[in-house]
Amino acid sequence: MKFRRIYILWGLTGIFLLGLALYPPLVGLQPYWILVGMTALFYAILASSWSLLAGYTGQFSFAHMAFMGLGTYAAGILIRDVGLKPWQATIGGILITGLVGLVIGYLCLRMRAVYLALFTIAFAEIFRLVVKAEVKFTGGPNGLEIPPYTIPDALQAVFRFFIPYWDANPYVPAYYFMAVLFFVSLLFMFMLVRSRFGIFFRAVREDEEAAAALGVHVVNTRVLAFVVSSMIAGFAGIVFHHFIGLIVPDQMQIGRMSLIIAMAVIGGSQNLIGAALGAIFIHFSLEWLQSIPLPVAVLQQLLFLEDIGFSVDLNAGVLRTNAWRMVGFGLLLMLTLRFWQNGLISPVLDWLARREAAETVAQRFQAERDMDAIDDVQAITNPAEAGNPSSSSEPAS
Amino acid sequence: MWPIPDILLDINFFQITSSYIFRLILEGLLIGIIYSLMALGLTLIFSVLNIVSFAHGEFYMIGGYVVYVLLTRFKGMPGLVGIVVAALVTFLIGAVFERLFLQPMAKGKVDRPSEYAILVTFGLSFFLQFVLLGIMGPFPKKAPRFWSFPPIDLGVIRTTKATLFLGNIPLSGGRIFAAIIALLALGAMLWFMFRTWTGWALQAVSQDRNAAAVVGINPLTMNTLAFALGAMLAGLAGAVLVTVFSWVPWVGVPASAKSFVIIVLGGMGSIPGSLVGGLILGVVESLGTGLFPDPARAQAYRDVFGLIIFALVLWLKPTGLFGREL
Amino acid sequence: MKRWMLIVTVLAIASLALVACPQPTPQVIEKTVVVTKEVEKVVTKEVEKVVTQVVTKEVEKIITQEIVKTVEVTPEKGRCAPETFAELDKMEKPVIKIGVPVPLSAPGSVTGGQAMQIAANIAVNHINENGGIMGKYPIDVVFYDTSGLPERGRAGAEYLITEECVAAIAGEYHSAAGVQEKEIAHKYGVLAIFAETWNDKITAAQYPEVFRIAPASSMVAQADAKFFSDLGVSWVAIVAENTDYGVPASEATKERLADLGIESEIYLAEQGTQDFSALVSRVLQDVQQREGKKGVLTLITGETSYNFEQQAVEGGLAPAEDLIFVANQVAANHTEFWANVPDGNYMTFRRVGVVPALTKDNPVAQRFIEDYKKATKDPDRFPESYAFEQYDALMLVAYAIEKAGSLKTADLIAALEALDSRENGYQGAQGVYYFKYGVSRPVPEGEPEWMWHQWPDPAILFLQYWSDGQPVDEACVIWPEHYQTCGTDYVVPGTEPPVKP
Amino acid sequence: MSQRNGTIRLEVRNVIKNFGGLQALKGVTLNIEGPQLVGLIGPNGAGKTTLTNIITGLLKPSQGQVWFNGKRIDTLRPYHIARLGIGRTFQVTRAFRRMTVLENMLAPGLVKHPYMSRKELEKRAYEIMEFLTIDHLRHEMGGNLSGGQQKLLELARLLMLEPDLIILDEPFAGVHPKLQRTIYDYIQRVREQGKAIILISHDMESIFTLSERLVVLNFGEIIADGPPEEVKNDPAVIEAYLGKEEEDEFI
Repeated sequence: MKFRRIYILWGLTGIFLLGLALYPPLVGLQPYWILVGMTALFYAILASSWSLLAGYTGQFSFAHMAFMGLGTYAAGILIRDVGLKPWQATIGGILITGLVGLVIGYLCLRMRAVYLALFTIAFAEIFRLVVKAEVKFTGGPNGLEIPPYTIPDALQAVFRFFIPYWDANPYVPAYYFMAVLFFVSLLFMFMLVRSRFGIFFRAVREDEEAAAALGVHVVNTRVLAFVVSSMIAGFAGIVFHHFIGLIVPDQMQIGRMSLIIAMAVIGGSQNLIGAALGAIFIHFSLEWLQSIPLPVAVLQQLLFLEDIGFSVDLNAGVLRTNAWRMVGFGLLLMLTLRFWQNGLISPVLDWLARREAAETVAQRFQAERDMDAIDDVQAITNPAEAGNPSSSSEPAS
Repeated sequence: MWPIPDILLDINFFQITSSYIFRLILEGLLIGIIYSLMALGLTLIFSVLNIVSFAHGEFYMIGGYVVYVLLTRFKGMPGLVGIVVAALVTFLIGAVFERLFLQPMAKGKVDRPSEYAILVTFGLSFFLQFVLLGIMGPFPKKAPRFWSFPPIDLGVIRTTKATLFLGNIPLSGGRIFAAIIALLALGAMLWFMFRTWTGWALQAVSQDRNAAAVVGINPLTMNTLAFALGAMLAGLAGAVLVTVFSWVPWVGVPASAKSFVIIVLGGMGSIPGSLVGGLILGVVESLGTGLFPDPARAQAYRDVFGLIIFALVLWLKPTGLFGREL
Repeated sequence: MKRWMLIVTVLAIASLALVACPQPTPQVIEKTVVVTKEVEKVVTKEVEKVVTQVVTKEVEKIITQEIVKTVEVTPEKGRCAPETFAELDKMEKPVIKIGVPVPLSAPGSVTGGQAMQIAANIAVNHINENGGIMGKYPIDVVFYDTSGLPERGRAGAEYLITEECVAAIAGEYHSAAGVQEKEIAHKYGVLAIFAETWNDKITAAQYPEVFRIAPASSMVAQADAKFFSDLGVSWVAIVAENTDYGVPASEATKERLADLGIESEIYLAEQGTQDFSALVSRVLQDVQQREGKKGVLTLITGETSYNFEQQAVEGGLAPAEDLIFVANQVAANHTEFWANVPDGNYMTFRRVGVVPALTKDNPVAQRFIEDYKKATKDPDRFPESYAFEQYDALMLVAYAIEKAGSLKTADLIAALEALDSRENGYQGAQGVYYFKYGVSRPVPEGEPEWMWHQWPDPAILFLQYWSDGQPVDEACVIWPEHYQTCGTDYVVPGTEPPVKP
Repeated sequence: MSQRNGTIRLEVRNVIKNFGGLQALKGVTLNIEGPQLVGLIGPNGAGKTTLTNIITGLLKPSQGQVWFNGKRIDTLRPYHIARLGIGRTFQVTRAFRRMTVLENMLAPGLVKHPYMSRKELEKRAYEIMEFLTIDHLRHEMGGNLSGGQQKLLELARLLMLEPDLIILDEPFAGVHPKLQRTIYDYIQRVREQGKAIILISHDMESIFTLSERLVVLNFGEIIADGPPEEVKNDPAVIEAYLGKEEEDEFI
């Protein structure tokens, strides 16, 4: 059997999933790193669902974090004021997010990319400011408490049986919950983009009028993408904050949103998995880069960096990067945009996943040469009908 | 004809001018002029390059920091020098960024230019914010004032160091100064746009790139010029406001949001639109805050008033007040 | 394509949500957990741990009450700090690590975080200059950037305790993060001294590990209300920032003002607001409609408050004869204040924490102030209250370890609780620290819950400038009466106080 | 390919379109019934593309109505009209640039047959691609194709929609002659399937040979309508159009 690159991809996927499952024991069940892993997965869901919206349908929404917050606030308020159970509120919150997504999606229909970006920024800011101002209803800047999920004892026992370190610390269940959510939502989005809607999404992204002329329901397609991605963001937000216990409006700042966008863009916003991996990679590197361990001798040479905002910690032997780690990250974002528009991770995935690798531009030229050869034959047999071969490579204007 | 309602006959003009509403409107107009200056830059960029710069607020922020650094490093430096330097610095940064990151777009080296433009300017804003956070630190900075009123007392008009009292209405000195500078800059800009060859060239490019290229205007140069000028106007607004407000690396975020509101309200790419839009936004914010029923939330909703107008205009009349057909 | 696959996924998600949490949850978030076996176990454990002379009935009742309030019942495994000095000696580098969670990036107050970082480093130098605790164990602080976000606070405390193996936590600026950190500290049984978190909840939870040397917000609100009441103000405009600090503080103040028969109105502003002109007009309008003496209270922190104060002065709100304008305590930064607020004379401001005049006889404070000015390279910068508190929090931890001669949390708590009155207190830079109530002396009925492990004496002073460009050292302390430095309360605009300090 | 049974009937009733002060169409009435190939010609700016856009719903007429198979369509959205059976190509090719050729083909295919198995659809797509000689490019991105290949792709995509009426806007413009042959074949084949075609072209030779009926549009009005030979000799047409042909070629 012929070896194909896609096998590497499958292998890597397997390793990744295994790593995801074994992550808690791999990091020694350290609650901190499990929490970091869980947060990374949360961002991964957000980044990939944003890429569903921006990368697949070309709708640049800056309100993704706002939808995340909307779902969480809705769930929190349903629990507090309506008295729903957390799981009921989860479903309620997702539905409310979907409903608002539907309305916003319809409002934004006719808007081109830039207008949509501006409109969603406005929506996100209005929502955040209103949440912040309506202290009585939303808890204002103090945030809203979201009570944790309770897992029934029977189910606990089952998990305890299958996962030996289930009880090691309270973040392990939360981590697994998030990992399952990550996997399920990614699978769902993956199947969505492999379905006919995925093709419609991209057709609409490429050319709305042409897609409409081919019978693609542009309105429904765009709104569908908007609603689905908002609902996934809401779902992720609700589950995550059920474990964290509190949501504050500052989570929905445009600055947090730009982090999600940067994650998706660096990973590759036209590829769900690329965006998700980008988010995981960046979240971990931001944690790691907080302090870089260096030999003291080197650190003593770097003391001048303190003047521009680094802190050199000679006792601990680390260089704390403070704001500068974000600068590097911003630079990476801009360079990625300029030179690798498909992101850094998704081209690798595309390369691995390419079904019939031989069919590339090179083959196209080969095909054209073949055609020219046919032409030549015909030119001999029927000179009047054949075209001029020299013009064959010129594209039409 | 309709009979004149009694209420109109009862108008006491002195009462009006010293009334609460009038004061709010006056304050709104004063700050609106500065908003206009910022929005004019964004309009210029949009009309020539056909992109919205999401990094506009960061040029505003840098303009302020330049003045702050100059005035604190060199004590006794005239404030106007600081403002000129700030304008030059932001002009240069704008030009360099345009050359490096936006020109490939104009040359067609980038797929999907509209998406690229959104993301790359957004990336620039992200980048500049953190660079300035690294260099200047997160502590809010406030530049020393370089402007005090001479003591005047003419009855109707009197001054203290920082305030001009117009009848009963106190007007902030810093703002009056900022508004004067903004008006001068606006005038200079309009003169430049409508009375010089380069200005005509910019307008030509904004109306038809190809036609402009045919008559010997280099659209790429005009792109750079427009972006740099736009950045400079934002920098100028920052430079005049740094003495009024306090400066942090993310000070540009609400400022750029306001510019978005204005250019959409006035119509994307319309110069009169950005002027009128700025004034309208200033007044709406002022009146909204002053008249919102619940005082506890009035100021908290200040930015919301503008944003709601913004959302409504985008939704109902995306061409804005003076916009050209899309 | 395969629609059934989509349907299966949707069902899977739905069933996941259904299966995972079908148990009814208590509707009330207040934790009224029924005492179970496990809890009882802890009761005994707690009693063993705490060194008490007499275990009275009352103590037992309180402990039970405390347990009922907590959710986590057993201290989790995961804490990795050495428990004894013997363990410490075995380590390659015998260093006692102390965790300092502070906000160092937005949305947290980076201003506060960085000042606290500087203060913490000074404290480390002071403790380590003679070899460290007990002369041979230097301390090392580990900072963690919490961004002021609860989730980061939680992660930070987890990280510090389980990864960095800190023996204690001292710091935090934001209550939102602090409220989470206290949970984690309690979970692992690690001593936590909170420096600048005012939220009542922090000590009201009555965790044995949690101490606070900042005022509780209720204490500050009380002082504000008393101040206005003593000056005969009949109506107060409370201008508060819309944050976890401003909102509860403004509401608490309004309540306490109402108790004293003073009407008030709250005006909230987004933190980082630049333009207050319309709000100033509005306040002025409301002020002009009222008779008698009025007050304006600024509950906005940092530079944003300068913006408000500058614009209030420019907008003609202050100075006025019948209006007492209380600025934020950053007004104590006198050079900046006068640069930013021209015509700002007759402005009063509240200062939580000491003023230069009150530190003159305190060598600890003098030394700290000097080093702080050096570290910030700003000879005019008097340390902010949170810098003082951060410094003292670390010094207190060091003191507790030294006094207890142990690294066990229970011993540290006992050592701190031994500071039971001002006479027995610990002399810090800010004042004499002591804790009236705690595990050994439960909070009696009638006292607020948050008095648990709470330093009762943070100085809450009101000062007033009276002339242009005045240094803060020359400003009069006008309230409370026993601290007055000019022998007068409010200095009426246009006059000078009878006695200059 | 399914053969169409029943009638095809497009009626454009007195359509007027104003752009600001400019009147692009001044009351155009046009009936197309049954399978036939109608050539639509006219000098630049005559309103051909405007008319096309109105029929396919991209523009709304200022006045007048469009009916298709007994249904009024000028009020409908473009996707709806496409689903009723009117397909079109664009003057400037509009392939989906970041989708593979196969995916380009699947988009209309999935519109027409949402629940058909992917395999079956791909089979159909391959057939069409093979006929249009682009099957070897099926996994190539649309944007990587040459101009002519993109034209073919557009035509192929159109067939996947299985429309009854096809509007071809300048299918020959800028296409390599050997590809033109393919397009000829395509048109012939579509005609054999019993579909109606509106062919807009500047290529006089091909339009005269292909069309059964020729409609000439000038300044927003139909100035001639009939068999090609008749129209060719119509003095008004010669005056308005053919007389200036050389200039047009120039542009």
